[in-house]
Amino acid sequence: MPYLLRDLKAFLKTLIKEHIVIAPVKEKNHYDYKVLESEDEFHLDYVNTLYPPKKFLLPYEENLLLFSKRDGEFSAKPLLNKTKRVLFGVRPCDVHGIAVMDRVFLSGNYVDSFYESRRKNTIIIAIECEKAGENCYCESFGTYKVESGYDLLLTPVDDGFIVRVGSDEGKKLINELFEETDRDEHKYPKSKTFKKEKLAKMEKYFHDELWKTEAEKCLSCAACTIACPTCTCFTIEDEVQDPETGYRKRRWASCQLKDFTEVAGGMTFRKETYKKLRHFAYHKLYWSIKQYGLRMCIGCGRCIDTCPVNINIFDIVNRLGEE
Amino acid sequence: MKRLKLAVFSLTSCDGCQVVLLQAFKQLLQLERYIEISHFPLLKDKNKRGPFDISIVEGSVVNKRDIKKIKQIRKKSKILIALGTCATHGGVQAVKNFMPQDKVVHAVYPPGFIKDATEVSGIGRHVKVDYEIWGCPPVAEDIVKLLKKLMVGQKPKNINEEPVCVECRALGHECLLEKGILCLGPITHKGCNAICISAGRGCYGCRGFLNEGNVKQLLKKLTEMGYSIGQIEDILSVYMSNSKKVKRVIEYGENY
Amino acid sequence: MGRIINLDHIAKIEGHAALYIKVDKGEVKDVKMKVTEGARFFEGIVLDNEPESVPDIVSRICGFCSQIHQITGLKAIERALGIEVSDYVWNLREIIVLASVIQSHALHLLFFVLPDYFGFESAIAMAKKQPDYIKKALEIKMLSDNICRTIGGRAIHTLTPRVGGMSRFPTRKEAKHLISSLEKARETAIWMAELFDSLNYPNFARDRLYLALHDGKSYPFLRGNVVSSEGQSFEVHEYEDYISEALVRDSTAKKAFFRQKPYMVGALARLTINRDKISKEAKALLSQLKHTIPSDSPYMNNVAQAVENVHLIDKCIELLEQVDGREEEIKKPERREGRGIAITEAPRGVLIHDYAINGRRVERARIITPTVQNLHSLELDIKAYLPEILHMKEEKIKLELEKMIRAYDPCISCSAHFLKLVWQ
Amino acid sequence: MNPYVPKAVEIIERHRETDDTVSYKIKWNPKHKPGQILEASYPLIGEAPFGFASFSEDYVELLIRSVGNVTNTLASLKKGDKIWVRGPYGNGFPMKEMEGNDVCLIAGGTGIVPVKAALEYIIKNRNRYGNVKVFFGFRSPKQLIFKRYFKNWEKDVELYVSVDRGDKTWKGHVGVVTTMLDNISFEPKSFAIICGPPVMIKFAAEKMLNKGLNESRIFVSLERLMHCGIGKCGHCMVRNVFICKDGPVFPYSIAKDLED
Ligand SMILES: Cc1cc2nc3c(=O)[nH]c(=O)nc-3n(C[C@H](O)[C@H](O)[C@H](O)COP(=O)(O)OP(=O)(O)OC[C@H]3O[C@@H](n4cnc5c(N)ncnc54)[C@H](O)[C@@H]3O)c2cc1C
Ligand code: SF4
Ligand code: SF4
Ligand code: SF4
Repeated sequence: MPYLLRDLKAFLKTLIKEHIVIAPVKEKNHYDYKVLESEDEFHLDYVNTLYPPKKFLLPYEENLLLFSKRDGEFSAKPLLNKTKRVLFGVRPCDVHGIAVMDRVFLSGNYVDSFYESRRKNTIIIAIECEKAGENCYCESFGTYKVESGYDLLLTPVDDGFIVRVGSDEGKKLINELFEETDRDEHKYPKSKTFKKEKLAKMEKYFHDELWKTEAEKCLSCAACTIACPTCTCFTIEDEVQDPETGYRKRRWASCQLKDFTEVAGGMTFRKETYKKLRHFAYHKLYWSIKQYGLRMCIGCGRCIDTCPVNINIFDIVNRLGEE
Repeated sequence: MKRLKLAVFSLTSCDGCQVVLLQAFKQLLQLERYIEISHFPLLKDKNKRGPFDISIVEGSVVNKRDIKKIKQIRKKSKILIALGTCATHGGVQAVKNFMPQDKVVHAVYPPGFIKDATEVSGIGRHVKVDYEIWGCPPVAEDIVKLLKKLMVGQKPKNINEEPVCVECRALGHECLLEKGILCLGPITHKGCNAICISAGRGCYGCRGFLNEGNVKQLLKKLTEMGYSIGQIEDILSVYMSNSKKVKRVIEYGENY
Repeated sequence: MGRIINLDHIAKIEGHAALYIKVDKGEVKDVKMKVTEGARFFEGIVLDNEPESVPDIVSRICGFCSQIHQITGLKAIERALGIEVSDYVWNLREIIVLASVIQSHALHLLFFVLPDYFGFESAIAMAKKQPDYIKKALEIKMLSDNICRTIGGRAIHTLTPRVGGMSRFPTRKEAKHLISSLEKARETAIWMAELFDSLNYPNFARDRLYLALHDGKSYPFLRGNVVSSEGQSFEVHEYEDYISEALVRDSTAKKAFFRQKPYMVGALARLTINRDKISKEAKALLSQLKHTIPSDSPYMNNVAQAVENVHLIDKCIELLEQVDGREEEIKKPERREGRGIAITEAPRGVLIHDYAINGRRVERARIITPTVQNLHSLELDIKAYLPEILHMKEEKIKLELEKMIRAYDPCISCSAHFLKLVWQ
Repeated sequence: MNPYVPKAVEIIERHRETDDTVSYKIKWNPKHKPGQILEASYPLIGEAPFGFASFSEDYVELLIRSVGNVTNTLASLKKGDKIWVRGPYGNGFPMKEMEGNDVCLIAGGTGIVPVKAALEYIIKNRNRYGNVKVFFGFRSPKQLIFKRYFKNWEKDVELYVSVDRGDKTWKGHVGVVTTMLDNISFEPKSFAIICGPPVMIKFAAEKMLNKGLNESRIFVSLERLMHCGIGKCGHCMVRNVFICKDGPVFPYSIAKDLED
């Protein structure tokens, strides 16, 4: 049974009292996820944030293991982050983005304990969009709509928000500010779409010249992979405190950068820019279906928004085979 | 564990890198048990002559005396670290390479006064360098981190061989290029934590040219944004005049 | 029998310098302070550049006082381009400069000077026996780093001061934070002043001329006219009529004269000329010290630096109190040609930047640094002092000469150092 | 179980194999298959992927070639020291599928690592396999790895060893490893395992195809830069496969199309 929440501010206030709440906050010209100090910092007027909330589940740099020597022997202690947090105001596409991260880190034979620990301690409160952004492609993949992956889902309506509960954790947050309702409204704004037939046949266009011509523009700045909510590659490295202690840590890596596939003698498997760009596009849109049974792209358009030279993989895919 | 002998040398520079070493003074003292500072003229009267396990060299090569000196240092050092953009790329003074020599010199000294000046370059032009720490000035933590790694026998890779954009984006900044502000982030080594962008201005390349950098496209982007080739050249030449790709831009301008 | 005292490299100063002394039959024949630093041609490399990038380039003249070079360059360029920035912007720039002076003094005094007087070979050696001194020096250094970082974006070679304004403005919260750490540092600064007052300095004095900025209202670093201790004064644009430079053979630095006379600049000169303008606390402190200023002893520069720091902390707090978090647009130049001269006080004394700009280009540049101005006076002091110490052992002479050189806090930018005395 | 936490195990034997390689026998007995990989590390230095160089229930053998940071330190350990391991990872060779058939094993240089594991498996279960031919190629007689085992292996399988460049002491075949294949015929139903540098894999595989082997019966083991070993870090991804997780062993039918 859904609820009606009339006073969002009041709800945020109670949340902030008890949790670390992370929500989109206005910077000069854009929104970014930040820890809220007061409910007044939150305004519902964002289409989406420039960068996704992924850094709260997979930080840019993270210590994994602590090595310390005692009696001449090292021991390795995993450093799990168990801080309870609320991600507030997450857009439906980003809920899908987190679902992709879950698939990468939590499925298969091995569960990534560090991600798992952060994820388990994160409550997700999603809010549906009233309008789509200029580069939103959620229509293509239906990611404007979420059915799971949230603890609470809010739909903005004239007199407040229709709230749906997605988990027991979410249920616990329901308090006297919520009143039961049987209204079942959703907000699903229209956005751009891919050409479905191109997407389905991407394999055929692997050698299309378009990859080369488009990649000429690429600055190899990695902005696209950093802005992508489903780019989760990382590099592991050991850092030294002193000869007896140190950390094994990981840091974001990007397939757009040179050292991603570089091995002995300076040999780089994926050296050419067009191969890197192509790898990004195919991984997000095509190969991931075989890997995880889903498309890694959630259509948020961030790679387009952030690319300083306006490379647009959606547009490229739409144009494949046409020149 | 054997204590490593550390030396700090300076060629021609502003000495800012040594100021950075002073920022790390506390951490260096904490490493006393493992690393002995045996040569550091800025701080010490009694400086050993070597050999050294690790030598940190800051400053660029500007004359024959510097060349001789860096060769001597290399001979007596097991590991040689080039510290700061002067030592890695030549620093701001390398702009001189791209100007009529007479004009530059005579702006300061009368003809014939300076005799042994050579092309300005980083030390890597003359000797093999084991590690480079970029930055004008470099970041104190980078030095300490590297020393700690070397101390336990790591042969670390340089993790900063990536563009400034990586850190800039990870910090959540909006790209300045989108706002029409000139920024050399895409072709500059990261590691500064994008402090210029955090300080509200574009990167001016003080950490040196990133070899993978696509100068040609950045140039195109900047001209589309309304900057003239001359303006872009000016800013490129300050820190990047010693890299081949940028040299071509400076030499050929629009016809690049 | 003549002998040559040859200090090939002088350690614990900022830069490469050597000292050559010729003595004949107990008489000092020649004293030459030689700068062996490689030439970097700053006045040449800024030529043909965009005026806007000049401050960032000249900042690299010196890593110890990058801030003042940058801001002096900025001021001169803004003058040339007809840009007037607000007082608020100037306040922020001044905070950066003052913080850098505090740091420069603290480092010089505790890292370079104090080991000499405590009989340590270096600050590293001293840190082991007297960790407290080094801790306090680092405290002050960190404070100054923090101020430059918060207001300037980076501790050295600051980023926010741009031609026409500042690229980022500090928030009120940031300012408050800095004020509280400055309040805490005042005590350390007073302790330092008392410490340097308590040292036994060599008994040497020589009549000298001091030069510093003076505006009659404040203890100026960024504005005012240049005034001498003998009462002459000139305005910024007249500097060429009063100050002249000469080249020194085998040296990449030049020597300066004030109307044919050697002179001294720096903390001691500033305090001599503006001592009635220092903060209340600093005044009270100064009146309690056993050493007095004005003084004809170059060693008093050490004491003057320490006293200045107390004043500078107070002044920084005063300026930071005015930070309200406002932001201003960067101003565009009114014109694209002109000449701009700026005279400021660097940590080591009077600094002159002078540019002529035409269109997008710098056409002519001239920079006169404090060390260049002090060099002549230093040589004269050595010449006068040497006969008094010639009877001493080599090691001792060496140390005494170095103490004197360090009192001047010369900033040269140098390299390998070992002190060598050659007797003939 | 946190998959990133390594386990310290003791080095019980150390052999210097060549100038730049050493081999260790370590006290570790995880259930594993030939062709699988592991991550070995040293605290404060770093971690790197290696192949299982043995097939035994009592110990694991490792071969380490010093090329950089991790491998330099690992190669400098002594008997009795600890080495940090986690795994096994990856798929390994389809040893069961090959049963009842002739097998041809081809390795170049350090590619011998997984091949040796497969060979030891076969010898342990010798009666389940037909004719087994083994081809090893090394750059020079000084570069021979695991030489001390050769005599024993010859008792059970046909072993051919060649060097690219011989010297006075060398009496065997000279030439790249694939040249040894020329005059030998293979049952078309045979299986082949190929390990080595990318070029060598390509040539050897083509030769075996020419000899009539089916491309789905030729197995190659691939190497890529990898960090986690468990399909999370992304470095070793080529097309839709992770070399660490879906490989490192691939039938040539798939491997040949793994274009970046
Ligand atoms: C599936 C697999 C199995 C392997 N099995 C063995 C083995 O049994 N024995 C053995 O000695 N080596 C093996 N390797 C190679 C070994 O992992 C690398 O030599 C090692 O990672 C280098 O790490 P390093 O820190 O010593 O080198 P670094 O200091 O990181 O780098 C030195 C050079 O080696 C390159 N390099 C880094 N990682 C690799 C890599 N994975 N492969 C190739 N070059 C790399 C670097 O790019 C650099 O040029 C295997 C690699 C893979 C992927
Ligand atoms: S953001 Fe654009 S320029 Fe940067 S790497 Fe991605 S596609 Fe290339
Ligand atoms: S171009 Fe500059 S502003 Fe844009 S992402 Fe790169 S570093 Fe940041
Ligand atoms: S952003 Fe660029 S100029 Fe600024 S500090 Fe970093 S590398 Fe230097």
